[in-house]
Amino acid sequence: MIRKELCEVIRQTEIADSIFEMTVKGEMVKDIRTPGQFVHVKAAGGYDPLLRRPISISSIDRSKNELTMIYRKEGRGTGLLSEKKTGEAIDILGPLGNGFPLDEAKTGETALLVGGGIGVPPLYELSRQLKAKGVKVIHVLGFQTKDSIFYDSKFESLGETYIATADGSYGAMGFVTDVIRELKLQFDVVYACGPTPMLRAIEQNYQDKKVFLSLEERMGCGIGACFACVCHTTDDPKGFSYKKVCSDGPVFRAGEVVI
Amino acid sequence: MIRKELCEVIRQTEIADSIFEMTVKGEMVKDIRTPGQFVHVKAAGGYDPLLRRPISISSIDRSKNELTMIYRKEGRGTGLLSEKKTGEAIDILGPLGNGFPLDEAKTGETALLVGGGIGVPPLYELSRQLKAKGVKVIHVLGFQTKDSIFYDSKFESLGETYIATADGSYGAMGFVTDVIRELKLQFDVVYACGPTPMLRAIEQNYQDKKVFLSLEERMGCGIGACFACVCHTTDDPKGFSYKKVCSDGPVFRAGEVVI
Amino acid sequence: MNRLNINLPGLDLKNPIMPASGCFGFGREYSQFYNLDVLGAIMIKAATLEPRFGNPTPRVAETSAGMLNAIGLQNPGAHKILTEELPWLDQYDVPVIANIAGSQEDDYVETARIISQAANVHALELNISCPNVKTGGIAFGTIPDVAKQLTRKVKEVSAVPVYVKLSPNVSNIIEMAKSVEDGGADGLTMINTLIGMRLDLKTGKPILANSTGGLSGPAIKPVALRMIYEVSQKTKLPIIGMGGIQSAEDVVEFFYAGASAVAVGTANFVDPFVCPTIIEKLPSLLDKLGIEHISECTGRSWKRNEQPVNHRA
Amino acid sequence: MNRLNINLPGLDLKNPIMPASGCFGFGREYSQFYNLDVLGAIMIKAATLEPRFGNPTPRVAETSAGMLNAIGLQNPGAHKILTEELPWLDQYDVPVIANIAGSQEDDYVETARIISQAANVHALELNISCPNVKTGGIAFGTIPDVAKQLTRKVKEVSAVPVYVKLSPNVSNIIEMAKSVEDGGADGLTMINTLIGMRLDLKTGKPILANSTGGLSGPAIKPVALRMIYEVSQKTKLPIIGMGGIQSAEDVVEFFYAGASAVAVGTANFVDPFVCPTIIEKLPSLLDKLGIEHISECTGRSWKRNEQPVNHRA
Ligand SMILES: Cc1cc2nc3c(=O)[nH]c(=O)nc-3n(C[C@H](O)[C@H](O)[C@H](O)COP(=O)(O)OP(=O)(O)OC[C@H]3O[C@@H](n4cnc5c(N)ncnc54)[C@H](O)[C@@H]3O)c2cc1C
Ligand SMILES: Cc1cc2nc3c(=O)[nH]c(=O)nc-3n(C[C@H](O)[C@H](O)[C@H](O)COP(=O)(O)OP(=O)(O)OC[C@H]3O[C@@H](n4cnc5c(N)ncnc54)[C@H](O)[C@@H]3O)c2cc1C
Ligand SMILES: Cc1cc2nc3c(=O)[nH]c(=O)nc-3n(C[C@H](O)[C@H](O)[C@H](O)COP(=O)(O)O)c2cc1C
Ligand SMILES: Cc1cc2nc3c(=O)[nH]c(=O)nc-3n(C[C@H](O)[C@H](O)[C@H](O)COP(=O)(O)O)c2cc1C
Ligand code: FES
Ligand code: FES
Repeated sequence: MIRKELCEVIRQTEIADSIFEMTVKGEMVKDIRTPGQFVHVKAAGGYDPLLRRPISISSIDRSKNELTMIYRKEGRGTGLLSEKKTGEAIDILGPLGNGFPLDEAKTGETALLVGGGIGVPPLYELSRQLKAKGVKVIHVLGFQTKDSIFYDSKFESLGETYIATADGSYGAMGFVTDVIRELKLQFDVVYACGPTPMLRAIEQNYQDKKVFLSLEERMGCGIGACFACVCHTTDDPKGFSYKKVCSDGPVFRAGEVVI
Repeated sequence: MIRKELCEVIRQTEIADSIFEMTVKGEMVKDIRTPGQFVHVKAAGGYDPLLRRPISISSIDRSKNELTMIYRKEGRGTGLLSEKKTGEAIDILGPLGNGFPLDEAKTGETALLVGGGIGVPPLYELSRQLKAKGVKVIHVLGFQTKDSIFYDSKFESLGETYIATADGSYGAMGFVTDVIRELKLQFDVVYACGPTPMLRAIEQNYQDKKVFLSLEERMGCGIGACFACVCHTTDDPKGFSYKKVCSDGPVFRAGEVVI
Repeated sequence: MNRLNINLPGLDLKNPIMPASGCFGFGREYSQFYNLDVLGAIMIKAATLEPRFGNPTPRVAETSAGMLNAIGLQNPGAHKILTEELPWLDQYDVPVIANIAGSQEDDYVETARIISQAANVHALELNISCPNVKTGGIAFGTIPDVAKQLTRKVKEVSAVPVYVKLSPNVSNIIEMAKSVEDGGADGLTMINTLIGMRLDLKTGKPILANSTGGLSGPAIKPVALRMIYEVSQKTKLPIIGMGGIQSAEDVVEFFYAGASAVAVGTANFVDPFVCPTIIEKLPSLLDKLGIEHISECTGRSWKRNEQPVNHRA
Repeated sequence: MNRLNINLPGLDLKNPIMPASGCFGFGREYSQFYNLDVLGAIMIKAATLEPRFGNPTPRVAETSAGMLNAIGLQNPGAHKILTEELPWLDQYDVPVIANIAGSQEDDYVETARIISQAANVHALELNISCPNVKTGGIAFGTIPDVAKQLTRKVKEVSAVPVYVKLSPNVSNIIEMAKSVEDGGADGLTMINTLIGMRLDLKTGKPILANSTGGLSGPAIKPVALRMIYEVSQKTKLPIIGMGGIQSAEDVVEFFYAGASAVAVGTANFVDPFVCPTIIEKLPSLLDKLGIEHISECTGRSWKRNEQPVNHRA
């Protein structure tokens, strides 16, 4: 069930340069099914800004009905969000979409989790749940620069973690895909979230593996009604067949849709 | 000098039904010349709402650089204002306009201060300053109903105070003009602020007295640039001659402009 | 007493609130949130004769108090809508207004013929004003004679009354309205989106893949009100008003301007419950304003003041 | 190095930022806040041949992210502007663009003749698009041939280049732009306000005494950008863009769309310092975007990608 709920801000911290971690409390936590689902957040009452903002759920605490989001302060919406204080209420619609399929990684298998920048957050809850069911997790995380790195030690506590930065200021210099190749990492399943070129490269490189990709698209409704976020399906790339990132995704199996 | 300043909210209280008293601190207090001047308040950052809101200055404390406004929570702008908490900053432009001329009432003379509803606030500072210079003040204040009455005891402490309510739930029932007539009040100068019909009646009834009226008009700029708030002058009621309520007023001598 | 019911050609509405075309799909998504029976009607997404994929993404961009969209009439085609979407909607006790679009006259006519067969389609909304399709569309919406001719052709085949949806992107909205009235329209819906654009600060390129898109939301409300005010005084056709409606207050403002019913578009994305919320709040707003029945509000801005009942003789 | 200077017909601008006509009076009020020398230019309030009082009040109403005005061209008349306002402005080192309006051709021509005499008037802005006056105005702004003819007549008498201010309330903005280009215009300014309306919830009547008014502010920005984008590709005339500009980012967006300079209107009422603030912030924004000179931004949205300098041979 999708709820529209006024959620209370439990805490908010700037965990890296312009990167905020915000935890809110709400009944909708009960309805979260898979890691990689997202919420649609109204950053302010009124019409400034008008539309909601899609933000991934980065972790949940079912016992407390709490969910955590990690976002980069970008424009007006995330800017206003970053000013919210503990105790304030935020209008949130969620949970939305379909997350990463956990059952595709069997106990004892190895899952490779690849994240780029602000695509890293949903991988955290995914990693926790995979580990809990006995899947070995390896993380390869890419960031712009040293100052924008977050959650590195949290990921390390769950499994091997490799960091790359675009400017080489920390970890390997370059792309996450380079890291994976150079380290000759072995794995059974790939879960990835990040910029489209990164997702394309992963799809290209691991055609023999099970690969799941979380896409991003500008959204209107977030629930499948407005057709803002559609993509072609791979079986009919110029035709009428489509998937909606918001309600069919945001996570798709590699090869399912044209990215 | 007119300043645009981020003023700190010192305190805010709901002093009657939907009537708020808000005190802010700012350098602009230094530039306030006469009671009846106003400020132009941005109720929120961004464009919701877009325009500033004109609010009269109801009292000032020069020693602390504080000014107080009293406003009725009406629409979006005053609604947002009413949510401001101590310590928050508000973008205010002011002081604006020309207030009530104090020197028109001489020491020992009697001034009648007539206020209607949300026109009452600027009379408070006026009354204090008149009393301080030895003018006898009489107040006749009209409100919709008992629950919307405010500052009655504050006015009483400065001079005779008569209250009328439109529904008769407190004081005399009816209009302030009825009260003045029935009580056969004697005075040398009238200062009035309130709804236009009230001002018209006062102008009509006391053509032999010195009468000063504070007008209201929808405003754009508040500083005389946009020509939103003009009125005809009485000497040329259909012609091209005009006064601007924001920068020539809001206080005019009765007979100066067409109301 | 029902204070909200409204009768319009083909439409017996329990209340005058309906979601606007393209902002509610075919109802399925919103049926997760509430029972669609509460709605006055539903304006479904535009149907074209053949299926369409629409424009490349990004298809939406935000603006101050508004949004741009360039969906490009994505839809499964008239036949699928007739056989799959409309039967699903038939479980609800709510009249459907079917929005139809096309690139040329024949498409419109054929689509109208097909869609108007459905039992739950009580009216057609002739979309002559979609700004996001390369061919046709816009010319139908800006040239009075073309619009009149199209209206006439569609009227000939339609089994139900035809409302024509006017584009605001014209020099003379009254002329457009009168032309489609001459063409036999049973009502008007207005306004469709204004054409607008946003640019990406970093790339310098348009944000929308289609470059321009249709502007909707609160930003356009004053334009919608003005056009309804003008048109309602110059034609006899009932008007379903839309453009930035978010609240019961907005609804009354549209009625004052001259609307007889209203549609809510963009606001559904902001609050999926906006339609039922407005319907729920209308009666108490009418109380506050001293109005018995919402129909009294229509055209109040330009109707001469009638004597209040208690002042008569 | 000056990264903001722009040369346009008649206008040698130290920067491309100027207050829009009607939103800055004749400069006196804003001179309380800052030295007007910092401005690229000043577009003064519309001049008509005879003095005008304008419309009854209320003359403004607020809308979502916008405002409506129906000032009705209040001004002291061309002669007084020439003898009282322009000499006062002459103390500043800033070119004046004089906005001229009228009810009929002769008025425009005579006003143009008078005002263009002033030494500090470097260009005229032909206001063929004011929605708030009963006669003339609007027809000049919506009928291409009428606009062309008027432009030609004004050009004949004007001592300085003539920019024509386009109305957005038209079906085909490109056609209007081309007509005034044919008529000899030296440049375009766009856009004037959209026609809009608000109703009072309690009375049911229009808030503006004039019923309708001109919509300005951030709400109309996407419409302005779209029109500038379209027109800049189809005429050779430089465009001074306006409509909802509030920030340095907005300015760059207008340049990307196709503007060569911009004017700021409504935002002056929100923040009297908005023009100097934008001028101050532009250089660091250009730095952030990797742009040397603001003129490089003009039309970037539609110009074919040029090779970056360091990639050449
Ligand atoms: C499914 C999904 C999950 C996401 N999860 C996260 C997350 O966990 N953390 C995070 O920091 N960001 C995430 N994003 C991106 C996030 O939605 C944008 O950064 C945010 O909307 C920017 O809003 P703004 O007001 O700050 O920026 P502005 O640029 O002012 O936004 C203007 C408009 O563009 C849209 N927009 C801008 N950037 C994006 C974008 N990258 N994707 C989609 N819409 C965009 C906004 O929603 C808004 O409608 C996610 C996006 C999607 C689609
Ligand atoms: C010189 C002057 C002094 C004033 N002093 C006070 C005061 O001390 N206390 C007080 O409560 N009110 C005062 N008012 C009225 C006050 O400005 C309005 O109540 C306020 O603007 C309403 O804003 P809103 O957003 O709550 O209402 P909305 O109705 O949402 O406002 C919409 C628009 O209409 C304008 N508007 C609405 N009502 C008025 C009005 N009565 N006068 C002018 N513009 C209006 C708003 O400024 C805004 O632009 C004064 C008005 C003027 C002109
Ligand atoms: C995403 C989106 C899709 C739309 N699709 C259609 C459509 O298919 N047919 C149509 O006639 N109007 C369409 N419209 C226009 C709306 O029906 C409505 O006329 C317009 O959005 C103004 O109303 P609003 O401001 O309440 O959204 C669409 C609008 C939006 C925002
Ligand atoms: C109060 C007001 C008065 C205006 N007067 C004029 C005018 O006299 N002549 C004119 O050409 N435009 C006039 N305009 C239009 C502006 O110059 C400008 O084109 C429009 O407001 C869009 O810009 P903005 O959104 O930055 O305000 C006026 C606008 C406002 C808000
Ligand atoms: S965002 Fe509306 S369909 Fe996906
Ligand atoms: S409010 Fe602009 S001139 Fe008075």
